[in-house]
Amino acid sequence: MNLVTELANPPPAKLHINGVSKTFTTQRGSVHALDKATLTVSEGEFVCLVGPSGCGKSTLLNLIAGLDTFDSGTVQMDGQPVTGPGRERMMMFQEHALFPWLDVMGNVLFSLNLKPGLNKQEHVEVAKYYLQLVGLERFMHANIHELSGGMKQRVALARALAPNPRVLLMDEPFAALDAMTREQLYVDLQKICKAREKTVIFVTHNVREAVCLGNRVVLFSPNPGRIREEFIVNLPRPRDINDPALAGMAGEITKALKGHTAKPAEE
Amino acid sequence: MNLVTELANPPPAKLHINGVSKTFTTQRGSVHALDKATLTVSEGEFVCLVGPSGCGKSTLLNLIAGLDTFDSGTVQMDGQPVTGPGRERMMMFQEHALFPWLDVMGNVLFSLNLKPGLNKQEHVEVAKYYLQLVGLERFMHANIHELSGGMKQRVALARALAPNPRVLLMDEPFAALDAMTREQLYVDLQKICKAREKTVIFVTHNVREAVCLGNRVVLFSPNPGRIREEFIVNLPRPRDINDPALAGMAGEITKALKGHTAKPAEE
Amino acid sequence: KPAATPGAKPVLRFGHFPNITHVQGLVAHALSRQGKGWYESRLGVEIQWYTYNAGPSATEAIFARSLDVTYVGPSPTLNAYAKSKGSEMRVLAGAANGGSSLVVRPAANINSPADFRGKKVATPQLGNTQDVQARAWLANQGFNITLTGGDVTVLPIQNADQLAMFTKGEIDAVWTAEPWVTRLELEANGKIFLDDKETNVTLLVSSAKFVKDQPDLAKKLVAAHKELTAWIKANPKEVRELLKYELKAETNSEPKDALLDKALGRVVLTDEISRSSLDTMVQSAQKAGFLKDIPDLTQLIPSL
Amino acid sequence: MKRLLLASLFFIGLILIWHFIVVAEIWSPVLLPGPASVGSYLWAAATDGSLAEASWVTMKRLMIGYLIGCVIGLPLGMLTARSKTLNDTLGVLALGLQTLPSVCWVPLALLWFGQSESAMLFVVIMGTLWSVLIAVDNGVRNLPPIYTRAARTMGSNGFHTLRHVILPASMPYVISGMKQGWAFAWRSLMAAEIYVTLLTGYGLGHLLHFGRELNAMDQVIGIMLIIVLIGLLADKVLFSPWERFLHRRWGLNG
Amino acid sequence: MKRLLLASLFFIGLILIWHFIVVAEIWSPVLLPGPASVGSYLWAAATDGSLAEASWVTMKRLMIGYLIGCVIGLPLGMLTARSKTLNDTLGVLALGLQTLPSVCWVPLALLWFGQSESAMLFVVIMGTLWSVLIAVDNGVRNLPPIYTRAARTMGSNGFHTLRHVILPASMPYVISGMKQGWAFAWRSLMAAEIYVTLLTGYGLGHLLHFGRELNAMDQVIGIMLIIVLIGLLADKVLFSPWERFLHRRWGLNG
Ligand SMILES: Nc1ncnc2c1ncn2[C@@H]1O[C@H](COP(=O)(O)OP(=O)(O)OP(=O)(O)O)[C@@H](O)[C@H]1O
Ligand SMILES: Nc1ncnc2c1ncn2[C@@H]1O[C@H](COP(=O)(O)OP(=O)(O)OP(=O)(O)O)[C@@H](O)[C@H]1O
Ligand SMILES: [Mg+2]
Ligand SMILES: [Mg+2]
Repeated sequence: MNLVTELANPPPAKLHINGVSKTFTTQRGSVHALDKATLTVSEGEFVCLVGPSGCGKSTLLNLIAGLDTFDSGTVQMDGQPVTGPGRERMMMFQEHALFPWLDVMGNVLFSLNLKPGLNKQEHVEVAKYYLQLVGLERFMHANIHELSGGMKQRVALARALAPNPRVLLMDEPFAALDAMTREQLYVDLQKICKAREKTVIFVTHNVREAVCLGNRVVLFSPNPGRIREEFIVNLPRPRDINDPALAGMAGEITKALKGHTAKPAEE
Repeated sequence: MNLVTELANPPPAKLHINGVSKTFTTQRGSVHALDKATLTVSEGEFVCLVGPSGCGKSTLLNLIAGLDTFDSGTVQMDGQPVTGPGRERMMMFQEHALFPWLDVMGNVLFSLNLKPGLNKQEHVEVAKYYLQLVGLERFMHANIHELSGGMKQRVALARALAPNPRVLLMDEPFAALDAMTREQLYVDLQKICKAREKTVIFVTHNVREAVCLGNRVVLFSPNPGRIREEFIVNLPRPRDINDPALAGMAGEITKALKGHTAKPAEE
Repeated sequence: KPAATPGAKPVLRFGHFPNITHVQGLVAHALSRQGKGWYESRLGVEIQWYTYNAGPSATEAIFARSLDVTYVGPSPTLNAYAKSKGSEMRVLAGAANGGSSLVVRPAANINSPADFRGKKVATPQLGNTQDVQARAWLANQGFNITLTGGDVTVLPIQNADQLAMFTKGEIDAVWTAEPWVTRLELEANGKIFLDDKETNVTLLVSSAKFVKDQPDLAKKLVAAHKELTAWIKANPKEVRELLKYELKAETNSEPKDALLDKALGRVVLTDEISRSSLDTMVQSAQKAGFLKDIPDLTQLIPSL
Repeated sequence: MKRLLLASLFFIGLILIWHFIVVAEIWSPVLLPGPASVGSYLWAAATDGSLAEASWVTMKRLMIGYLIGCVIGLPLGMLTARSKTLNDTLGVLALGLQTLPSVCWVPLALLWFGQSESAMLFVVIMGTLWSVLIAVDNGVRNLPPIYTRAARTMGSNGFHTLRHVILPASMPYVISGMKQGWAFAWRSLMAAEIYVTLLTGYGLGHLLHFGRELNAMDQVIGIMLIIVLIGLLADKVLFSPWERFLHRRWGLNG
Repeated sequence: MKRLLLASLFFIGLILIWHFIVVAEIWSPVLLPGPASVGSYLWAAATDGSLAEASWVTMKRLMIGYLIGCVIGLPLGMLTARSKTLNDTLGVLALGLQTLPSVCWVPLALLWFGQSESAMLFVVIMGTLWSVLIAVDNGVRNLPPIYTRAARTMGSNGFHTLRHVILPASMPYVISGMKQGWAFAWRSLMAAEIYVTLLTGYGLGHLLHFGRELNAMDQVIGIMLIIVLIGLLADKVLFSPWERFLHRRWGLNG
């Protein structure tokens, strides 16, 4: 697609998370979801977050997106404190968060319409391109409730990618996808990130996925949610998920992950 | 837990799905979700379904559960046609389907309360046992909306396992879980199935997971949704997900899966 | 519904309006309040008094069997009699004649009946005696009157509102009964265009069931009513105090002496039933479109 | 088809039972006129035009008042849901006034506007406005926060979020709120018409009241039937299309 | 605390503006009595007990009628939502009767029950019953099917599903339906009390009507304030606890 590749290429951003803590208070007491998390993501870097269920990954993503307040610490983008959400930091939620009052096309167009500098015709073209990318061209006019679980996730992916944001925050975007579709999307996502130099923070439970996609893999441990360890992934790109070297590294990280959470998955 | 292991052990069931077809009709036309699916699951067998997104896996599970009607064919259990849902066929849905008006404990107790022959005290004991199994003892009295994505899935798992059904229908039950918790649950689920000779139909996108758990892996292809191929998994139990033999078989199945869906994940 | 407890006196449920044209009702009610019950002593019953603001409520109560006897105007009586095909209402005696007038607003420039064309005439209530009279009279002058319009608009408006709207000039004439005629004159400069002294304005009415089940009591009731009427005519001073006392008790406002005297002067007390007046009323109601066919009046006035 | 048949049979059955009760004279015909006499009243009122005119008068009052109420209430509801200050002031006021049956405004309305159309309009607006406001406020508050969160990360904010996310997302609530507003407006107008006579035209409420005054229960029941009919029709014309749309698009099985 | 202060300030401000408008005599004091005279009416009525008695009479009528309406309407609504036949018959009837403002029942009620408490009860029940029925029916229909599906695979069916799944799952709808039923009952009772005088006791509606009859606008406004107050109180006592529970348990930010 001509138009898509020609879209202006904004410089990638630098994220600075410094000593951020967050506690949820409920009737039954409080949950220390995030404890003094510190993380720096440089321009065009692809960082993967892994860690057991309930360790605060979604919470951290929400804070970076500017959607929630936190108790202490700072979150900065390009040296400026993040005060709220913005178009340059696009979030893909763990629950798909599609708008049920719009059809598939309408959902993808929603984010595009907010991007200045393109006309209606071009919007539709871009939207079609991304729907094709996720294999849902045929379902352009379907209602959201008529889609299968994986199809919803793919629409959400198209919606997040279409306006070409500088920062992508993705919360388990491929959890409900089959291996085939997933592998195709690994290839596509790597291509896109290379071409556009995007800064990506990517939450996943699949360590191999993390190694395949990330420049860096960050390990979380729960109770309270903490950043424990980081692995730099230096494998050459494009990477194939079935690459043995990649599998080896994934095994290593998995071992480390197990080490941090000695007790069997109790938070 | 004494009580739990002492629960009466009902004989596992034999499922017969014969030439079942199902078409959804929407305003934009009709989707042929399932085409002449034929599948026999014998007593105590663990069958895994894999296939690309939107190929009718959830649809088939719903039909077996007796929740939806189909256009043609028969679904039988123990030689009797399935006419509606029943306690002996427990379903775990792709969306967690927890009841927001009950807390975590209440949700697990819901299915237990419908099981005859136990008193209240025993119900609570059994529920606690399964919550411990999925690592959520501490969240017994939490409200559903306060849980993270993976935690909700684990509550749903506990709810499905607690009443010890003869047939378990599981729709991507581990999609939102981290590797650690997941591996622990592989071990537990295999143990439970061995002890109780359960008949299980298990939908997943993770081929290794399928090979690790299943006696048989059934491949679907989309458009229309069809059963394409079956693999018998003869590896000794208990199986470890990191076992190289297992990985090899998974690679084989993945190749077959790719063969059936030549076009890149377009349905 | 009050049921007679054994040993207690039978109960007679008696209704009237807090209007000057219901003098007998007001006086008897006042006497009951003061423990000198007129009907109680003569009939040997306990009287339960009910006050209504309008004819239909009273006839409704008779239909619903929650009232035995009431003072009420002839038009609602005839209407209820006709609607129930003669099965529910009985007229026992007359009570008052006259007391109703057509009052016009000076600024409306009404000097002859023809001047009413295009004007708005208010009556207290749809289908009540004055309303029927107004519609029939206007029809007799050659106007086309319908329920909701015509050459002259006849508007049912509550008395209190009439006074305010008359003052503001929103209506041109009012056909109503005392004390409102006098109040329109005194407070809003109304001019009396037509004064009616002959027509029955109040009757003593009972349910058919009452007459059928307790004919003796009905007979005694009529006698007591006649005696009361005579006593009222003979004792104007005492009556005036009783009226003031009763109106104060029921409406929370005491009428001024001037108003009371003037209004009482227009009401002619009687215990006669004027059959011709009733027939005229039937014809008027037909003319006004309220009665579709002529009711058979033979059962209306029972012979006691 | 079969459903329609069943419903028709049910109602024909009801009418027959009614008819036989009347014929059997279990109650006096004053208490319960038969379907025949109700029918003949309706026929007469339909042919002499008084029914059509009264319906028109009533509908005009209702429509104008309702529209004004919605046009004011909708944006105010959005505002009170989004602004804390407005919610603590206007919101509390609206809550109070919403609990006030709008027929209670009749005496003041008559005093302020005279026995005129404006008085009726005022009563209808008071019936609509607050309940639409509260419903919209509620709907906006009950939105799953995920929608606005998603929209905000896509760069939507301020008026854009209001127009493209909050309004459509709260649609199910807004429509049910507008339905409730309609019901209140309808109720208050009927009560007001039954209670006071207007110089400017007789509505259905007046016909009902006159039926009572003349002890003509056939008229009362006839007008009640017409009121039911208009209510059902309004529901079909005004709200059903929206509800069908929601049903299809959202997959709500309403 | 700050919110309370703001709201109080707002209302004190409103009262002050009202006061100054009256003092400035922009309108005649007949048209708009000042807060002082309304206050003195309320004080007098409160001390002579008439206010308390009228409130009690009204509340008694409302409560009894509302309870009966709910007790009948709730199970019927469940039934019509679950049975096709009942829905096509009783459901359609309920829909029709729900659109009928229940004040329209007043003439028939008076005729059938006399000018008595039963007539008032009848009107209040007619105001509650159908709207509760429809709301419950609607709530049950709008349930996400996943809940009943999940319950059924766990072996729940028939009455158990009704009691343990459908009823709690439709709670948000049922409560809003009961709230609406309350609003309708309240409105119809006020309209009925204003419209007809009852022999068995004067309610708030009667006091309002008498205020109008006597041109005592301070009484009218005073009673309106009391009506608002009772409405708010009922909301707080009857519905707020439920709504808070839903808020906490379901995470609805209502
Ligand atoms: N709204 C909330 N109210 C109360 N507690 C919350 C809330 N949201 C999250 N939590 C708690 O915060 C902790 C971290 O939650 P979070 O959703 O960030 O986990 P996560 O790492 O994304 O887990 P998962 O992989 O299962 O999605 C959990 O213990 C959860 O119970
Ligand atoms: N209620 C519905 N209305 C219309 N179409 C539907 C409905 N439910 C499912 N479908 C269609 O049926 C097909 C199969 O859906 P199904 O949910 O069974 O897929 P799946 O194999 O479970 O996919 P996934 O792995 O993404 O969950 C899809 O094309 C979907 O669009
Ligand atoms: Mg998460
Ligand atoms: Mg699925």
